[in-house]
Amino acid sequence: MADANEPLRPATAWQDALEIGDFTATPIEGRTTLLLAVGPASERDVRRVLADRLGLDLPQQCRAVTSAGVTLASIGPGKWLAIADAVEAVPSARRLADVLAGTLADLPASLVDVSDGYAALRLSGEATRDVLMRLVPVDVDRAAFSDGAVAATHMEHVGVILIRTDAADGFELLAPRSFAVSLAGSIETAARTVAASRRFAG
Amino acid sequence: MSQARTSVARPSSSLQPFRLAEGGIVDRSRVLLYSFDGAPLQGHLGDTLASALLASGVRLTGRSFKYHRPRGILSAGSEEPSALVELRRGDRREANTRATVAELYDGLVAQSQNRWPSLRYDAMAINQVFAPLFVAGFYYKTFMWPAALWERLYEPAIRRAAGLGRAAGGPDPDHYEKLTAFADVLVIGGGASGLAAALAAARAGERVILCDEQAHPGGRAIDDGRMVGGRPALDGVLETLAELSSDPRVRILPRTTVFGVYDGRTYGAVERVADHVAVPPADVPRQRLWRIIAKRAVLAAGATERGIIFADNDRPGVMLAGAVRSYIHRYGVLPGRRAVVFTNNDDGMTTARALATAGGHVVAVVDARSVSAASAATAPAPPPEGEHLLGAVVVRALGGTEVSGALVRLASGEERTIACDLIAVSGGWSPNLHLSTHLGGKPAWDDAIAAFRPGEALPPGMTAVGRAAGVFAAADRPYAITPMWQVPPAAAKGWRKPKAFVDLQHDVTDEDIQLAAREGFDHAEHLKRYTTLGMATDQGRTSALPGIAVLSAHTGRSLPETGLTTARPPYTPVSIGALAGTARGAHFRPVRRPPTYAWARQCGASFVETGLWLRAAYFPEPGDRDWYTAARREVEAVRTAVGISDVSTLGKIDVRGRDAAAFLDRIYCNTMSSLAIGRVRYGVMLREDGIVLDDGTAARFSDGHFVVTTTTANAARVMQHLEVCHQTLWPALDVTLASVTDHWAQIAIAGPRARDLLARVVDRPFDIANTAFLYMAAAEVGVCGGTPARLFRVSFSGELGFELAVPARFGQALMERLLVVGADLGVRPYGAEALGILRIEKGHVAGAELNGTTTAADLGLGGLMSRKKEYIGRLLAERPGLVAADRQVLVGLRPADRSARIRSGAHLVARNAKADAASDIGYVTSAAQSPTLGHAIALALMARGRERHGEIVRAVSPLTGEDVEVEVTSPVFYDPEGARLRG
Amino acid sequence: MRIPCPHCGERSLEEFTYLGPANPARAVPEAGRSALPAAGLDEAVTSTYLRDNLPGWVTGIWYHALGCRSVLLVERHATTHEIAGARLARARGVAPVARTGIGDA
Amino acid sequence: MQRYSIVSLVREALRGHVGWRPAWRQAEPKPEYDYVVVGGGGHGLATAYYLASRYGKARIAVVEKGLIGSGNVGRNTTIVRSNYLLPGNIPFYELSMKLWEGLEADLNYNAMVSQRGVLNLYHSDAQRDAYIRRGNAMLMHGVDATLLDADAVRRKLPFLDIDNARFPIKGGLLQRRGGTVRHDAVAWGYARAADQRGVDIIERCEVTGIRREAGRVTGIETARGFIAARNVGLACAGNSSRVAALADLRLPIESYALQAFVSEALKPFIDCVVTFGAGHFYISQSDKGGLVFGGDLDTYNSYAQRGNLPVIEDVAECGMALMPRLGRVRLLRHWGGIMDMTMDGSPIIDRTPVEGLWLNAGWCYGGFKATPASGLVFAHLMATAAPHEAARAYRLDRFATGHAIDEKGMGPHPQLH
Ligand SMILES: Cc1cc2nc3c(=O)[nH]c(=O)nc-3n(C[C@H](O)[C@H](O)[C@H](O)COP(=O)(O)OP(=O)(O)OC[C@H]3O[C@@H](n4cnc5c(N)ncnc54)[C@H](O)[C@@H]3O)c2cc1C
Ligand SMILES: NC(=O)c1ccc[n+]([C@@H]2O[C@H](COP(=O)([O-])OP(=O)(O)OC[C@H]3O[C@@H](n4cnc5c(N)ncnc54)[C@H](O)[C@@H]3O)[C@@H](O)[C@H]2O)c1
Ligand SMILES: Cc1cc2nc3c(=O)[nH]c(=O)nc-3n(C[C@H](O)[C@H](O)[C@H](O)COP(=O)(O)O)c2cc1C
Ligand SMILES: [Zn+2]
Repeated sequence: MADANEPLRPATAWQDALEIGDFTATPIEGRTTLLLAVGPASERDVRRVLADRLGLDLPQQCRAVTSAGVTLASIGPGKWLAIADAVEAVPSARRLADVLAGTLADLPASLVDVSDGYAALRLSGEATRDVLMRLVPVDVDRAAFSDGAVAATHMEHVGVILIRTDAADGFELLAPRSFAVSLAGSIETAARTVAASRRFAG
Repeated sequence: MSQARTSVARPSSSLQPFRLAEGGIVDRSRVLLYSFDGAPLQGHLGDTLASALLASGVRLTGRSFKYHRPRGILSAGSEEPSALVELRRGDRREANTRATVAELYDGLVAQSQNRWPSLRYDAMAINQVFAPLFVAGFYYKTFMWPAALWERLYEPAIRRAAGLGRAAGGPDPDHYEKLTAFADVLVIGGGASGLAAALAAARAGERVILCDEQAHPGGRAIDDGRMVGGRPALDGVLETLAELSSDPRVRILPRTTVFGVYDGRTYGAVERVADHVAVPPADVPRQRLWRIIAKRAVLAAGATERGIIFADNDRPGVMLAGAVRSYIHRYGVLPGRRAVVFTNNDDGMTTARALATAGGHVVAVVDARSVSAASAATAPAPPPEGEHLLGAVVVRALGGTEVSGALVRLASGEERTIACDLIAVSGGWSPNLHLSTHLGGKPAWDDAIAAFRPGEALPPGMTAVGRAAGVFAAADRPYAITPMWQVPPAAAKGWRKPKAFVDLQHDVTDEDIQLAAREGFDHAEHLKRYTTLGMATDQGRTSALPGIAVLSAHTGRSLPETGLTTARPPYTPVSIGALAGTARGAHFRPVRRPPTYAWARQCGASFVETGLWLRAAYFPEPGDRDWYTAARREVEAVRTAVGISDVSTLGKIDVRGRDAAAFLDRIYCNTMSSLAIGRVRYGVMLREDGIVLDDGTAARFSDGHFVVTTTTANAARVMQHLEVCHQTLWPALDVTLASVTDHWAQIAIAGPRARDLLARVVDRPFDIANTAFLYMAAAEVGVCGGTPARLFRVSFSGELGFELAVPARFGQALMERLLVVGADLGVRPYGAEALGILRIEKGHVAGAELNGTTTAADLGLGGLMSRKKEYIGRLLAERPGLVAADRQVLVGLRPADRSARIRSGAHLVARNAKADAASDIGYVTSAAQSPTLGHAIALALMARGRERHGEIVRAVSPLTGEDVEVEVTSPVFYDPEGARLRG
Repeated sequence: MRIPCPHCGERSLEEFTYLGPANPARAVPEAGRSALPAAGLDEAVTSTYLRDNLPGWVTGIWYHALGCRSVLLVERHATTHEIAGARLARARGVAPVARTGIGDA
Repeated sequence: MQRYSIVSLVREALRGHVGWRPAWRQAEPKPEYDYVVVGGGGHGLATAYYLASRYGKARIAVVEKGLIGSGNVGRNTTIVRSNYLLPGNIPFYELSMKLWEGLEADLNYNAMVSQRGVLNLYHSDAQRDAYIRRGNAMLMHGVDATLLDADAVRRKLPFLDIDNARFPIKGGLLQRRGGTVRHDAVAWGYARAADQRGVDIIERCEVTGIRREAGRVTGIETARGFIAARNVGLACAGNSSRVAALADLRLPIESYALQAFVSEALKPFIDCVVTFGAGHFYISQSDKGGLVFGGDLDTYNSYAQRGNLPVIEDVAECGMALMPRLGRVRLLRHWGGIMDMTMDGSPIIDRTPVEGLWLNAGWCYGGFKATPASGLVFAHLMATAAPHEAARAYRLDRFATGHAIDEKGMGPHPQLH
């Protein structure tokens, strides 16, 4: 009989990385994601406490800021995702949660672990914007969607979150984990189409 | 201004006798082979099918819809009503393709439509003999007797005649895609005006998208082959395109038609990515749909020429005068050698000159205008040879399958026959204003151009420029027109009077219009519907205005008063494939996979769609007879040992905040605030109208923290309900909601050995003993050495049961671990089928009972409805109809003859009643063969059902031919006391 | 149609779910009060089932389901579909009326 | 009276069709009528026709704000069927079906009633069970219904994507007597027949006010002046709330746009009406060859007779999922109509609190098939002041009493019905 106490091995949300033409999609596994919800009245206090105690910037609406290894991304009024990439998933989720919870203890703010709710994908390469045009109905032109921009939108009618991580066509896509494999197929189709269309147009 | 690139009518090859030696944007060095009706032909790169056919001297391209009259090429663009062919073959067959826009490619195959046995000898042309019967609306007046013959005889006959081309033979082998683009300015049309607008916007630093429906932008600048500032206009076009293309903020989309304007400055456009090749290369879509969101739009779509109505004006060889120029200048093809030009405006003269310069012989310019009107215009002079007949009209085109002459009536009234092979007609130009009206704008009449132009109220952000705006006059070239819509027909009446066509594709004649008006259909919209004028694939681009002109002449109401019919998208027909994009077949909708999906697939599970989810339905084993063998095995495992099932698809909502309990009290009909920490409670939510919305559980983890579960089907709806209630009704409540459905993998562990199994994975020191972890308890625990988990002691199956939730990434490993560590306990996975049987045995309601018409009381849950608080749905649940004594309520059924089956969907009638509506007392909502009880069981909704336990009634299903006696019972068939749950 | 979500900016129709008019009869109860008008059944029937449903400007309740999940009050013309603005139903301090930012519509 | 027949057609053909008279007169409003029907759609015209023909009434007018037939009767997808589920609905729609079956003879007008069959596909066991319940309800009401399995569907419509689909087709419920009717001809046929029985059809005459005295209707204000009438019947389809508001009534109705689509004409290949069960899509082929199809409504209230791209795309997606050979078929035109969606998806045919004011409303997207029965029962109601037995359930107060007729179980969310 197998050892019941052997730690469970995590499964990946996505399959392999995808590299087609000038587009790459790399799965980000094992990260910690917390949903931070803050009542309207306490937003200022929360912002101050996070800055003072943890050096974290609570970004304005539709923006993401990374500081002290943690990305905070605004995804709705009074709602942020706190994201920390980590090597050992579970302890780190606990750690981030504990730290944040401890910090915010006296404030009317709530924290929900949604680490496994979202599957994250890093998108990069010069063709990324062409691929995204086929997948999400938001303007990802640099002028409209600059470094650090966040959009809560949809892909094939599935709610997703798109973050521009750097000015040079680097994005992160967060999708509901249960849809990840299916959406990865759509992303692959779009990427193939972009590459083939570019070849065809000459 | 003079003609550019003078060509001479010297055939470039004997296979293309009408190809000019020079001129146009075709590449004569690239010979393309193609076939039409099986005949091998050749053309050049840059040709359309129409220009290639004309180059080869082919003019007869099809037969008309109703009368099967010979038809040819009228235009050179997307307005073509007549030259429709079936393009390509088999699964790629495209019916009704306009030869004038189909780009030629090597190996193209086209066939004429609507003819039998052949295009030249069409037996159906016999219809022309009966033409006097087939007038507008004739079918409304006959085929009524006897009624029984309609479906059997008349309709099949009418339907055989329906349509022109045939749909593809099988599934479309090509693919499509859709995308969304944003711009500051969308320029619709790449003629001189559109290019100028794009350039101006680009130079101002704006983001520009320019669409032109043709393969090569340039519009009339190319078609007219004019010189601008001493250089061919084409050079200017190319320079502008070069500048635009070098700007990264400009996107030029040739072969792209803007087909519709929608709210929010959203434009639909379709790009024909690979229609100009035989087969799209791998991964290249055939077409793509663009949703363009543009702050501004410039309508620069140019104008469409219309003809003049005269007898037999549909003969192949009658062509729009502007199209003649397009063939000469764009394609290097001379559409005829001996031409009569018939015009009511200056533009006809330009065509005459173009023909003459290209080496054609213009026999006569028949100018409908009076001497004074024509000379008042500073029109370009008519070509030197040939006659300029002022005040004259073409009365009739002569010839059979091709034009052989024109019958001309001179100003004097004298009629004369002029031999010719081409009649170039210009009845004036109509601005392409369609897109300006898609959001409801009305066109405005403009006397100066004798046409409608875009009106005042354009779609938000849109402006119209150039010919689309009705601006035809360049400074050096005014445009003078004296309207002439219809040539007064010769006096001849009778059975075989020649026909004068208004709508070539639908065979609508001037007389049809007059007849319709006589019958009272004298409003443009009535007329259209009665005669089908303008309802064909061209949507009346060339015929709408002449048509209402005939009507206006008949009624005496002016043209602006008569008005155009409503234009609707699409501007030109759009393939359904493009509108669908990638969504078809397995990709129709995204798939939602539970955490253990991959494992279940490996196990060979069979799956069932539940919304977008694919859930394991059952786990077959070799030798199973059918699905039921597997499901029964799984049920037995749960009832006798232990079963495990992935129930992650249930909706899970994290509810937190100081007011979480108060909030849930208002949402559920039962009370949640009294729930102790560490406990779970079953709850029912009502809609505002008092009907059950959903059921599920709420677990309390702390004062201000609940976890709510919903049914799989209603997960999104309940989440929305909670959000909306919170944000609109009680925004001040301190509550935050988070959907955690995807975060948690939840596995049900059920059966008498469930605790034994669970004990092997739950980390110490947590105590799951019956006394420590009670029925309906909840806790946060660790499993398998530290994986955080939530444990709920709940049961859907009626056995001792738990649901264990771990972060989704561990779901699969937990499933596998449970199977390994529980092997000696007889653990088995069970799927949705077994789950369904287990819950019916236990009398739990599910989707079939929560069908949006049942109250809590109907389902036996009335006791939950609190009387001490207010909650959504409480008031309206008290309406008389919802509390009536004769409502259908939940009961159980079992067959009187235990070997019989019960059909879900059967209706209930009293034992001796007839199976008719009057006796109907209810229906079966869910049925199963119970492995546990060894006979069929069912849940049903039945009038006064609670009073009828023990009664024998019949479950009748005339649809499936079943009629069985059943005994009405309590809905709980298994362990009604619930002893097993608590064990 | 594009709706200017005060949080997300202008987004296209398919991200939103329309939930009915915010007509006076369905007025948003004050914070903390119950969902139900105290007056009882008649009023509940009226507010649940009867609608003004007139052409012209209407204020509708929309849920940004495939976006930030805010519930919005959107002012829209029922005949032209022109949108004047949108604000969060749950008033957050001073609820700003978001404009489309591109002029008249 | 000018009769239509093959004989009259040949006679007219021989003399150049000069003898045809207007199908209906352009009537001028008279100062007073006994019965005024507001709305020259299918329902209004049918009501007037039956008032005159079956109930022997005279002094009847139909007032229409635009052209007759320019409303939903002229813009629907022409499907007729009586495959309903609930006892409040089935007898009514079956009455309509029977009237369709005799329509041509009744009106002397060929509206091309084509009983080519309506097939509703199912894709899951739960859907099958729901269709079995429905089919049984139909049969028990004397309505025809047949359950097909996947193989039978395949034999009937071999070009459907039966196995390969995301939601494989498992079978369907077929009503053979269902089918299509030529929409415009319904308006014209009723108009002509009503006109021949003396009904005044007054086009371009918008009703702008409803005059009342002491709780009783006395007449209507119109764009062409006041018209006195003791009985005013409202049959204004998508505009019911607006017109009822003229009498200070608020209705359990919200107006929405439903779009419809037609493809280029093709040689016939779809010989029945098919509805997809895994999305919103239904399709048939017109006698002219165009594929006529539709989907879900645009889910926001609207008075614009047009819709937007999301639904258009959704319809195309469903079409491709169901029949992947549609890829190369081209959409020719799409348009919209405004429908009054009720709070339970079922219509209202009832008296109103204003005496002499009668209401026929709430037809949602299924009122075309109802046209003859709606006309008949509304005429019955107006002529006898008592509800017709097939329409007893369609009461205005059913929401107050809790007797909603909710086929889909969606509750008071009109856009979901
Ligand atoms: C796109 C679409 C598809 C549909 N498909 C089907 C289908 O397949 N099967 C089916 O059974 N049903 C279908 N329907 C529903 C069906 O068309 C309608 O329910 C039905 O036509 C409504 O009745 P009507 O014919 O009397 O309406 P209408 O034809 O709309 O008649 C109402 C008339 O009232 C007039 N009016 C309004 N206000 C005033 C006023 N103040 N004064 C004077 N006149 C006024 C209007 O101008 C209009 O002509 C569909 C509807 C739409 C929009
Ligand atoms: N501003 C100017 O330069 C100006 C003004 C008036 C006249 N002119 C003269 O008139 C001619 C130019 O007229 P124009 O540019 O107004 O019209 P045009 O006919 O030359 O161009 C219209 C273009 O729009 C395309 N088109 C039409 N509908 C479309 C749609 N829905 N989607 C995509 N493409 C579409 C057509 O294929 C065509 O290429 C030239 O000969 C020019 O000399 C020029
Ligand atoms: C069943 C049906 C079939 C139709 N077929 C065609 C057609 O073949 N060609 C066409 O142009 N319009 C067709 N139409 C659409 C009408 O032209 C018109 O769009 C519709 O009646 C709505 O009117 P409107 O667009 O003027 O508002 C059809 C409409 C219906 C209801
Ligand atoms: Zn938003």
